[in-house]
Amino acid sequence: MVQAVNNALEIKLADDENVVIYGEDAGVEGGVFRVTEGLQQKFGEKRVFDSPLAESAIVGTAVGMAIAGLRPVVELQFCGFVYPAFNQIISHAARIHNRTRGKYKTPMVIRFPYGGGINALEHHSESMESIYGHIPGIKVVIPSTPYDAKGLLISAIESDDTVIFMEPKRIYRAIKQEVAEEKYSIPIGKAKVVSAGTDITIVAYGAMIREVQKAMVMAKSKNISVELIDLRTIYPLDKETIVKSVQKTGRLMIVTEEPNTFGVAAEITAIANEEAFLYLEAPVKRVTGFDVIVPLPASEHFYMQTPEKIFYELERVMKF
Amino acid sequence: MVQAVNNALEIKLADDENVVIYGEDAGVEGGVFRVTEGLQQKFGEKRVFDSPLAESAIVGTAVGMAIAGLRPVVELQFCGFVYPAFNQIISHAARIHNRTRGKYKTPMVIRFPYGGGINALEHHSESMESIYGHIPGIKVVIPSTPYDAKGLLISAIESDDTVIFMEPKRIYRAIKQEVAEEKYSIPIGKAKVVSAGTDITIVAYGAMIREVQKAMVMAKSKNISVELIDLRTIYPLDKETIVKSVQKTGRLMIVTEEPNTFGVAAEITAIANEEAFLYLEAPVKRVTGFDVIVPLPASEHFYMQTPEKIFYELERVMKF
Amino acid sequence: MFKEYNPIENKIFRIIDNEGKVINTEGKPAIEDEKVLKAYKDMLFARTADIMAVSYQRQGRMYTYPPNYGQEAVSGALAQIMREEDWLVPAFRELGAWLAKGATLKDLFLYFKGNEEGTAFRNAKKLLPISVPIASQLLHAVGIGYSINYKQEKDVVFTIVGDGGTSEGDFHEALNFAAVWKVPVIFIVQNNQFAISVPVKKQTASVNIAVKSIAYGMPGIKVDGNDFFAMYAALNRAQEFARNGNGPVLIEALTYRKGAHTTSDDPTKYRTKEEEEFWAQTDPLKRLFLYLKQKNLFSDNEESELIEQYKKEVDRQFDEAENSPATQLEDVFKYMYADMPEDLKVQQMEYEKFLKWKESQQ
Amino acid sequence: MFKEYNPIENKIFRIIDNEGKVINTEGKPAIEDEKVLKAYKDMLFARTADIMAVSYQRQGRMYTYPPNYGQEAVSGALAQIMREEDWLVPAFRELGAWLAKGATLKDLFLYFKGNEEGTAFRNAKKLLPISVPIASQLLHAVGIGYSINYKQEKDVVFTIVGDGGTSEGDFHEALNFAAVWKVPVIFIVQNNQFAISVPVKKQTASVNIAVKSIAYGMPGIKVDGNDFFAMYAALNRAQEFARNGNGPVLIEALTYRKGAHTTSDDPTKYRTKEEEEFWAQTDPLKRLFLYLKQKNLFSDNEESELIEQYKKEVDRQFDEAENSPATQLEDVFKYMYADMPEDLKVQQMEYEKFLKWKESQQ
Ligand SMILES: Cc1ncc(C[n+]2csc(CCOP(=O)(O)OP(=O)(O)O)c2C)c(N)n1
Ligand SMILES: Cc1ncc(C[n+]2csc(CCOP(=O)(O)OP(=O)(O)O)c2C)c(N)n1
Ligand SMILES: [Mg+2]
Ligand SMILES: [Mg+2]
Repeated sequence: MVQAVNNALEIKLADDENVVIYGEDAGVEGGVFRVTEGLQQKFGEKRVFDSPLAESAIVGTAVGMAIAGLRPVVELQFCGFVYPAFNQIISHAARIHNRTRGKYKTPMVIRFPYGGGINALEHHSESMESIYGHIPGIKVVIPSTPYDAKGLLISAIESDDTVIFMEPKRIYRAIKQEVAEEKYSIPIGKAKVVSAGTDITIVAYGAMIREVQKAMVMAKSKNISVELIDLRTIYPLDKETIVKSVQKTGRLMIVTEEPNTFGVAAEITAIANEEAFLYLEAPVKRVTGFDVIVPLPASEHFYMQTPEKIFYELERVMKF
Repeated sequence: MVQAVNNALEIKLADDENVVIYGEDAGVEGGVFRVTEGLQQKFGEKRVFDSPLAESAIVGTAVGMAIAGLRPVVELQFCGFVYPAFNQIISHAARIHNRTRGKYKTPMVIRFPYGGGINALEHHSESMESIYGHIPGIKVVIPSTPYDAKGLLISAIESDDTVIFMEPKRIYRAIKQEVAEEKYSIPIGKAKVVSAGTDITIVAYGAMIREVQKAMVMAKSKNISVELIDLRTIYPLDKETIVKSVQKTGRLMIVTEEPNTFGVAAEITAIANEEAFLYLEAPVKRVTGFDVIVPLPASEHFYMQTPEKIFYELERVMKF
Repeated sequence: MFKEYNPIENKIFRIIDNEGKVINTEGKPAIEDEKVLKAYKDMLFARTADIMAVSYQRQGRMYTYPPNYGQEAVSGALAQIMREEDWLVPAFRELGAWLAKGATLKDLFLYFKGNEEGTAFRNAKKLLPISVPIASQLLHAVGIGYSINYKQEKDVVFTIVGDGGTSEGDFHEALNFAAVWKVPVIFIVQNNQFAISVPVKKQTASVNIAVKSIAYGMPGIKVDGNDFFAMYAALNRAQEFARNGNGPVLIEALTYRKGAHTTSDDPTKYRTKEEEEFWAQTDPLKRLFLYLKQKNLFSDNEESELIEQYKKEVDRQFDEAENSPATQLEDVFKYMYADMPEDLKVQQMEYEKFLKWKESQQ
Repeated sequence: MFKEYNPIENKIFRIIDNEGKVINTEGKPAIEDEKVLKAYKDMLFARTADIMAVSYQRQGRMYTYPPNYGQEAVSGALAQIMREEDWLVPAFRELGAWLAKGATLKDLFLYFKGNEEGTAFRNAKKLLPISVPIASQLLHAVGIGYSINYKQEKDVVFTIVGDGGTSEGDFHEALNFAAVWKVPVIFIVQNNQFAISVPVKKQTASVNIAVKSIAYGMPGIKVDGNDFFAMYAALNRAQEFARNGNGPVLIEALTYRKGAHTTSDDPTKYRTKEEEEFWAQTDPLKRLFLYLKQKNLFSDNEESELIEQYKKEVDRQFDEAENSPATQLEDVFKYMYADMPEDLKVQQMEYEKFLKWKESQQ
């Protein structure tokens, strides 16, 4: 996925001279995960560069650049270090378009890796997508494959809205996939039916897709047919795809890495309840993190959803 | 409610010499809403004081004070101005206890007014409780009456956990209620059945309670019997009270001021779905704000829930 | 100029005294009398509008308003300095500067009447909207500055913040980024000595605010913000400095908020009559008026006449704002995104159903 | 001292040269030889542990580790200065200082092995945990400082941040609050010249970091951070200053991170061999060793013996950490709140059911 993101950035840098990329260590070093590696060498220091260590400034200056006509793509180092920029995101990146009645736009992308499962220390494993999804005025995208990462990031950069682009770092290098060299895009706001099924719908995204797929192997051996939906975009949510599927299967499970309460899974439960109430044959099941801080690696295995755990929950839903 | 909050602060200042109160304009002026009025005069500048204009510092220094044994109660001026402090809240106020395995506690309260309906300009009307509720490690309290405000705030100050105390400024001076002079407390984490009913459960909190009560007058004229639950605490959520009620009435509606998607109402829907699935006779209804920035006063009436709107939605749920 | 008025020595740059007499001929900028007169008139217009705004608010015809009373020379000088190609990134207390960049009083009245249409400043170019979250706008100015360098343009960005705003982290980050990136941004701190009720001595322990520039390696200067000429000269120099690729400048404009913080504030709670009287002596309009009068460029009569004329204009624009069409439901949704999510359309439609029902009930 | 080494002149406070010769006898602090020797031994212990930590990590026995290599004099001096009643509010690269405050290597190894038990520093008093979100810890130090004044205690707070950390808004807010509140907090910037790959000249345009103190009205001094004596003297003076109610001090400790940022970083990407060689000359242990040797207080032999002894101790504590009991499910929940919500108990119970099921599947 690192490669695919790098490729999308390179394509857009070549494509559009208004695109600039910056962040802590994003220039010379190519970022802590080497996602922007080689781009400064190719496009020069004016277009790909290191910034001082200050997240509020990184996002706040991007707002200014976007207003002035550039298309900044900024990198923040981890989901856990976005918070100093929270005010700039919610008070400005999300609002300039509305506040100026469309006179100024903020075509900017805020990229950062998120999620657990990489044996990282505190503040380096969190998933906080529902917080961003709750903020009116921004869009929130999470890819689950290299192919999607490229297509979605290109759409994000081309979007005239502020897009939060969260990268599941656990699968940065774990999923191998051939990705076309040329430019293509995947629309923001559309979920994808990864595999069709008839007994139960599972909604997931990011690194959880792979875990669910592993659980599906176990399910298959028990003759449970799962329809897997990759959300791809956290906001705007593709209700239609979810609802259609639930109307067909009658059962729904959502798998995320977030803390449970007030998370993405609650919203999807509410959608199913609102739009597929009469079709539901069992309570919607949320398979999510505990309401705790993601533990350090020695205990993280308790927190993260594993194929086994997903299968266990799935069976329980099927037995209802 | 202003009086009640002031009274709770005064009681705790007198009670416990470790309690200190500060914030922008919180000292000499007594705060922009005069909630801390008179306290500096009574308790001196060391205990009730003005701070420089910097929210991150206000919360961050409170974390330090709490670690060192004080019980800071800080005031931030509006819900829309909490964001600069977001990092200190999520990365420290919520985590010091866990990070030190209980060695250090953060007995601190972060108070701020929230909500619309007071004809305020941008950034002065928002309700973002679900974001705080989603953060593991803190508790989030919202009173709906002067009586509750006093009792809950006293509990919050006495709590050894970090408590976010959101005050519905719309009813700061709108609800008149005799409040006992003496000290009393109301437990955090317990919802209150405001009025019993049999046809439908409505869950609300803060300023929305009063609106629902007005809608209930209309409902009564149509012979709809409403059970109204005041959540009082956003996290930890009192599932038991909600579920019990829904099991009785079979119908549930949630009324909040928040943007809809990923809001508190989604969580409560998910709870009802999980724990009262077989009792639900109609889809749970979310009556919330749009997914937009709270409009300025000239358009705010479109955004805020009114008794009429609540009644309209209620009737639709009853007709399902 | 920046060397001579090294802020570490806490000197203040001043050209005329409280009676409008030139006390620093050397430093006096070369402006034609005509331009000075125009500046005065603009400041007078701003003051007239400002006073009337407060009274509209008192009449319950606007929701709130942050008075500029006593601080007009800062915006007044800036109004003369800004070129069309320069950007203004404002806070919320620079009426004269907004007007100079093309905002109308009608826009502002709409805004303070709670109508979003007023936030757009639709016909103003290179003017950002009013920014309420303190100090956050400074970073936008720096981003715009980067874009100017990137496109090799010669524009300059002027951005404004209050003394209270200097305590926010964003102030620090903005000045630091600006200096590291060497962007053409002039940071103007309107030090009106209060952040609502909090005096500047409770805001910072530094000798003054201009001295903070040292922390970022940029020039800084403390200027008498109630002295039109001093502000003009300092801004002029800073503009030249920035345009020539030397990077940002910090200007502390020492002034005094004669009015309330906003119309819901009562300053008698936190300041004394003596203090107010002291500062009344330094009133920027009074000083410039005396200057002009001494030079026979302007008279009391002309002033009274102008004020009458201005009042009519202000009233006219206020009426226009008051008679603007009511906002519509779609205004709440329309501008949330460049590309609107389906869901918002549904929310709007659902609400329309409610409105129909409501109508049907009457 | 603070006046003499006014940071605006970019002077640096230094006592011994690269060969361990005293070049500033006047400034040299009065410490007994014995104490200097102890300091050296502590630094040697820290270096030994540090080098071994890197190798444990390479062996895959720890997840990550931020090396202190080359920066030991900062923590080494601090270790001698801090009294029992003083607080230490650390960042994440001050091994020697943590140890001095009562953290054990075992704690640290547990931490970097991903075991939360290591974050608590259970037996250390007045030591905050490692703080990862850059610069955010400085505000905690200021809060503690307020509490010290409030309780009329005589403690001092030492807090540490990197050069990169000076760009964060929290750095600014912390220093500003500290000066306004006049709290006894010593801010130590470990200027090791890099924030991961970003050199300090891309971090700020100011002449140095100490000069930033001027923005807050507090004394600041730039110190050779690889010179134990200079660090000792500066910290000593700052401690005295703060204890006597004069408020905070900013100390810039100029040093160099000889190792990688963390074990997942490769410094050859962003710095040259020449640069590394230049700084190798200034190595703090080398300098202090030469000083001691010249005074016949210490020898190569003693050093080698000590290192062997230290290695055993480090290995012992590492073994202890490695043989610590595995974490339990309840450890994930137990400390989230002082008063645990019902819901967390339910989540734990539900998970236990899953674990039972899982067992039953085998
Ligand atoms: C982040 C933030 N915190 C608090 C407020 C509330 N508030 C509005 S104006 C103000 C004082 C501003 O003082 P100063 O910067 O000196 O500007 P002045 O009002 O004097 O022009 C405050 C605290 C805000 N708007 N934004
Ligand atoms: C708020 C925040 N942003 C980013 C990071 C990621 N990060 C960890 S260390 C580091 C560099 C710190 O540099 P400096 O302050 O100079 O300290 P040093 O590592 O040199 O000791 C960064 C960017 C972080 N931990 N916190
Ligand atoms: Mg001010
Ligand atoms: Mg560094």
